[in-house]
Amino acid sequence: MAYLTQPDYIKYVCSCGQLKPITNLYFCRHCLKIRCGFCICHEVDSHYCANCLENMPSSEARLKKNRCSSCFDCPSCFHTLSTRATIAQPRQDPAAGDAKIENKQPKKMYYLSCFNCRWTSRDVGIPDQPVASGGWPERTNPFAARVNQLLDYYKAIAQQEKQEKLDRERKKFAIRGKYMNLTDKTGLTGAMARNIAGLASSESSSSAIANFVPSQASEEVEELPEDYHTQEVNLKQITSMRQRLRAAEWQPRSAARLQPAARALSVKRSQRCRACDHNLTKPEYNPGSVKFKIELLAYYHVPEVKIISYETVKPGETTALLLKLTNPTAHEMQVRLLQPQDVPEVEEREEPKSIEKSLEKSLNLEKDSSWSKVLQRRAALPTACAVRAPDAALTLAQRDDAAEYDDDPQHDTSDIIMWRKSNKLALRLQVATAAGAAPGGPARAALALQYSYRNTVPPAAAAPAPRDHTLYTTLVIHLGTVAE
Amino acid sequence: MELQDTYYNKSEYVETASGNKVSRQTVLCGSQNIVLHGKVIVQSDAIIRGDLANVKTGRFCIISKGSVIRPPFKKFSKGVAFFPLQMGDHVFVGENTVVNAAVVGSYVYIGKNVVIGRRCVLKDCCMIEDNSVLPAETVVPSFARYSGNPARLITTLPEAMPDLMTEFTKSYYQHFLPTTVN
Amino acid sequence: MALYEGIALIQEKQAVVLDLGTDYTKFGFTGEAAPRCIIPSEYWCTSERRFKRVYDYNNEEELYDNLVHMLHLLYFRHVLVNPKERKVVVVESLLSPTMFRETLAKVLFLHYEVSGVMWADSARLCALTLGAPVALVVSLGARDAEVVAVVHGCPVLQAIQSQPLGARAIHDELARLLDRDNGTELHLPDHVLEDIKVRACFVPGRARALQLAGGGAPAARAAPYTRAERSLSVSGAARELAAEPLFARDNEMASLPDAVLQCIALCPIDARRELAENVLVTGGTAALPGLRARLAQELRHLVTLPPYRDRLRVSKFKFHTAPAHDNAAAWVGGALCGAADGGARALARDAFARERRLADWPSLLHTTPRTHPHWDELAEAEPLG
Amino acid sequence: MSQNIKILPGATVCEDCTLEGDITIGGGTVIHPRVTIIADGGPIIIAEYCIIEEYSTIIHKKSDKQENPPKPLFIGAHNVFEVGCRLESSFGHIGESNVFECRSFVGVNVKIGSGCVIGAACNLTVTQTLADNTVIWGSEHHNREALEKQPSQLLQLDFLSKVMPNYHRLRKPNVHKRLPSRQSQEISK
Repeated sequence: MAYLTQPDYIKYVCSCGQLKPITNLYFCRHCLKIRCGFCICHEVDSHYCANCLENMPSSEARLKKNRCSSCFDCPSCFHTLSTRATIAQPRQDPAAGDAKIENKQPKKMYYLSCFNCRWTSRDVGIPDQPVASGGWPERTNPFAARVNQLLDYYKAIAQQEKQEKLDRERKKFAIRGKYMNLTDKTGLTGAMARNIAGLASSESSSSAIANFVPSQASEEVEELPEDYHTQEVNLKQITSMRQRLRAAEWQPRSAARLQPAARALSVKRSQRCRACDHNLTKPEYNPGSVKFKIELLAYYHVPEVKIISYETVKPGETTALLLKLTNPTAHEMQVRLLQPQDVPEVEEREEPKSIEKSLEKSLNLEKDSSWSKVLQRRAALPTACAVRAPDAALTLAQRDDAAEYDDDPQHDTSDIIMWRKSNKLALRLQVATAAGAAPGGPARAALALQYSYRNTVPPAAAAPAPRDHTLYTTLVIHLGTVAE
Repeated sequence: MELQDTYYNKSEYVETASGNKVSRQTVLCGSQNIVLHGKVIVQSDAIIRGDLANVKTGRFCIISKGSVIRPPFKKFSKGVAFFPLQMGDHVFVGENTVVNAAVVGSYVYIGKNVVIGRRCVLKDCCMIEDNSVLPAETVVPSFARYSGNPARLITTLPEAMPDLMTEFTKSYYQHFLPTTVN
Repeated sequence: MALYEGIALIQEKQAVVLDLGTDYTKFGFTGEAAPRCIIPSEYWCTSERRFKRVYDYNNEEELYDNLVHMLHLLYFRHVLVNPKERKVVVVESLLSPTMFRETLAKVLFLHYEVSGVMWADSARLCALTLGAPVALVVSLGARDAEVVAVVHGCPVLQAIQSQPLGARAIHDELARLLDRDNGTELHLPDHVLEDIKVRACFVPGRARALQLAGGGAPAARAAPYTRAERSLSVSGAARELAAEPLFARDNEMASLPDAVLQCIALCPIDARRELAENVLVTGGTAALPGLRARLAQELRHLVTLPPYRDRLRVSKFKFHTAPAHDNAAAWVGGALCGAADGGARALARDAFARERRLADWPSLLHTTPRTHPHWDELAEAEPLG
Repeated sequence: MSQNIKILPGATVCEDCTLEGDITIGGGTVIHPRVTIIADGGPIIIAEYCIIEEYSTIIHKKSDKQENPPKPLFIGAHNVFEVGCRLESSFGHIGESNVFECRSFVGVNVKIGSGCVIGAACNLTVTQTLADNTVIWGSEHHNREALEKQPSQLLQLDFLSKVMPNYHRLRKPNVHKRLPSRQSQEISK
C-alpha cells in the first residue's frame, strides 16, 4: 500500500525497458519475463455500469452507445443523479375547468436530483415521471437527419464507383490518371469529386445521389443583437465548456437546456502478453468482484525489494542501505545480488523454436517482431551510485501464511543479513557513490537480482520444459538526493 | 519504503482481547452499537457515532486521528432513518476524514481530510486520495482511484490491491507500538 | 455482388474516427452524427502525478508515450472497444508535422495493432459535411487559424494560409485585458481563461468595434466572476475585445480576414468567386458569439480596399452552416468519409509494416508519378527494399 | 470573558462541547458533541431548528472596528452545519435554511443569504455575497442557483432530539421563556 501513497522508491526494469514499481508489473509464466501495462495488449472483457454495478452484454452496450439504461449523470456537475419521489397533489387547474374527474389519490411522482450541486430535473422544466425507472425524455441529435442524408449519398457514390471500377476492369480498360493526386490518397476519388462537382456523372441510378441537395450557402450570417453588449450577463446561466462537451451531441450554451445524461459504462479489461498471447490477467465477470481468473502479477512471482532505511548519499563516500527482500512464491528461492552489467543478455538465449511456432510466425509476418523493435527500449540505468553486492547466495524461504504470527525475527550472524523472518530477509548493504556525483541531483542506484524460479505451469505434454529456472531482474533504487 | 514505527502512549490506549487498540481520547457514542472485529486501531479524537445507528468494522481497520465515522441518514416520506455503517477488513481511514458512507468494502484506502458523503458505497479495493470529496450517494467501483473535489476517477489501482492493503494494515498494526519508556 | 459486399461491410468492425486536437480530442465511431466523446487532450500521468497534455513533448519517445496513454484512455474509458483489428480514420491538419504523423502511425499500427488507418485532412472532411463542390474552409483551432480552399474534393495546396490566430491568441489578449482592468498580474491558468472566454466573451460587430477603438462607445456590461482563490470583475472591454487580435491588421496583413482573402487570391482565377460564395467557418473558436458575423463584415469591407479590390473582384461572400457543432465539423466529415467507403482506402497494417512510411503530400516519393524518369534513376542509384 | 449561555427549551445540546461567551441557542436546535462556538466579538444567537454536527466551529471574531455594544452574530433558523465546518462570518447575520457541508469554511468577509449550500471542503475566503439559493461546490467553487430552498431537516431533528438524550449527557435548557424569534423572521423577509 505504501506503493500507492509514497513515491516509487524501487523501480524494476520491465522487459520492454520501462521502469515501473513492482505493483504495476506482470510476470508472464510462459515467457518467464516481466511485462508492464505498456508492453502488453489490453482487451475489453465486459461492460458494466460503475454506479448500479450491472453487467451489460457487449451487444446491448453497443446498441445503447455504452450508456447505462437506469443511471443518469448530472449535466451540471457530472455527479450521479438520484431519483427522488414526491407526492403530487392532484392539482385543481382552473384553466382546465370541467376537465375529467381526476382521482384524488395522491400520486407518487419521481424526479432526478443531484446531491452535489442540487440540480434537479425540474430546474430545466422536465416534468416529473410517474415511474421511478425513467421514461426521461430522449433527445435526438439535431444534425442526425442531415448527416444520414450525406451518409446515404456518399455510400451511394462509393457503391457506384466500385461498380464503375468493376465495369472498367471487365472492359480491360485501365484508366489510371497520370498523376497520383491527393484524392487517390485519402478517400475521394475522381468519380466522387466529379459527382460533387456536378459534372456529367455516369448514369446515377441511385436515388440517394439524384435527390441529394448540397448545402446552400447564404449571405446572411447570424448577427448578435445590437444591444448585446448592454444586456445583463448572468454567468450562472451560461454553461461551461465541460458541461457542453459532456453533451457532445447538443452542446447547449444555456444552462436551462442541460439535460440528464445517461451514465457511460465502464469496462473490465483483460490483459495479454504480446509475445505468447497468453492472458496475464483476466477478471471475473461479476462487476462487484475483485477476484481474477488469471492474475500473473510480478508481485506474486518476482522477489520484492523494499527499502527499510538508508543513509543520505554523499559524493565519494560509502553509505549504508538496509533492504528487505520478500519471496512471494510458494517455493524456496535462491537469490544472488549482482551488478546490472553482469546480467547475461537474455536475447541471446533464444530458445529453439518449434516447427509450429516458426510456421505461425511466417504466416503473420508483420506481427512477430515489428512491434517489439519499436517498443523495446534500453532503460537508462544510473551509474553514479553503486550498491556493493556481496557475492553470496541468499536463501529465501517460501511464503507461509501461518508463519506471520511468529513475531520474533531470527537474527542472523552473517554480516550482511540483519534478520530473517519467514519469507523475508533484511540485508545490510553499502552504497558507493562516485566522487563526481552532482550534489542536489537524484541519488539512484541500480541493482540486479538473480533468482531461482519454479514454474508451476503444467508443462506441455510434448516437451517437458524444465521447471526450475534462473531468472534475472534489474531494479533502480531511489535514495533521495545527493547531499552536498 | 518500509513503514516506520508509530509509538503511542500506553496509558492512553485500551487494548481489547481481540486486539483492538482504542484511544481513550475518542468519542464512541453508543458503544453498544459499535462492533470492531479485532486488531482495529482507533486513534485519539476520532468519533464513531454508534448512537445514530450500528457501526461495524472488519479486522485490521485503522481509524486515524480526528476522523468521524457517522452512519448516514435518509429521508423517507414518513420520517428519517439512520442506516447502519459497515466497513470491511483492511480499511485505512486517514486523519480528519469524515465518513458518512453506507458501505465501505474491504481493502479500501481513504486518505486524510477526505469527506465521504452520505450513503456512498465504496466497493472493495478502492482508494480515495487525500483532500478529496465524494458527494453523497457516490458509488466507487473496485480498483478505482478517486481524487479531487468533487472526486473523480483518475486512474486504476494495481490488481494486487487486496494484498497491498492487507500488508499495509497488518504492518501498520505491527508497527503501532506502545512507548517503551513508561 | 452488392449483397455480398453488404455482408462484408457488416462483418467489418465499425471503424473509429480520431481527431486529436491541441486542446480537445474528438473520438467516436464512423457513420455516427457526433463524436462519442470530446475530452481534453490530456491524460493522468501516474509517474508525474498530474494531467499531462499530449502535445507537451520534447522528443519522439515522449510523444509516443503520450499517444499510447491518450489512446488507451479513449479506447478503454470512452468508446470501450478493442483497438485491435479495427480501422481508424485519423483527422489531421494538412500542416501536421511529419514526426507527429509518423509517431501516431507507429502507435496505432504497432502498439494498438489496428488493421488500417485512413489519413484524412480536416479541410476536405469539413467540405464533405456540406456536399458542396467548392468550399473555403476557415478552421479556427486552439493554436492556429487555417484557411484551405477545397475545390472539387481537392485542397489547393499552394493557397493554404495559416496564422497563429486561434484560441491561444484570444486567451493571451484576454489575460492582458483582465490584468489591465484589475490592476494586477493575475496569472490566471489556461482553463480559467477559457472558462471566462466561453461564458463571458463575445465579438462585437465591425461598427461597434470601430466605435470602441475610437473611444466613443460606452463599454459593455461587466460580469462578476468568482473563483476559489479570488473574485474578479470581467470588464466590458475584456468581454468584447478579447477576440480583436484576430482582426487586427498591420503591415504584414496577417489578420484572419486577410488570410481568407489571400487564400482566395492564390487560388485559380475561375474558382475565386465560387470560393467566396462557399465559406465555411469551423473549429471550436468559431463558436464564440458574433465571430462569424464579424468575419463576414470584415471580409466585405476589406475586399473593397487595395490590394484585394483589384486582384480579387469578388463582390459577394456567402457562408455555409455545417451539420455539426463547430468543434466537431471535421470529425463528422471523418465519420462520413470512413463510413462511405467502408475503410477500403485505409492504409493497411501490412502495407505499413513493409514500407514504414506514410504517404504525405510534401514528400516527393508519394507525389512523383510512377511513370516519371526519376524513378528509374532512383532504382539504379540504390535499389529500394 | 462572560460566560452567558442561554439554551432554550427544546434544544438538544451535548455537554462535550466548547461554548464560550454570550451564546443563545434556540429551541429545537441540536448540537452534537465536540462542537466549538466562541462568541468573542459579540453575542451569538442561533435560531431554532439548526443542526450543528461534530467538530463544527462557529466563531464570532473580535474585529478592530468593534461596535459598542457589540453586534450579535445572528444565525437564522434551519441551518445545518455539517461535520467539521467552520464559520467565521462577521456580517452579523446568516440567513436561514443554509447548509454548510462537511469541512467547509466561511471566512469573515462572506455574506450569506438564505437557502445556500456551501459545498464540502470549500474554503470561502474571498470577499463575496452569496445571493439566496446559491449552491457552491468543488475545489473550483463552481456555483449555480438552486430552484428552491434546501428542504428543512425537521424530520432529522425530530429523530435526533429523541435519540440523543439516550446516549449523551446534555446541557439543560436554562431559559424558559421564548426569546423574540420574530426578529429573525423580519430580517429574513
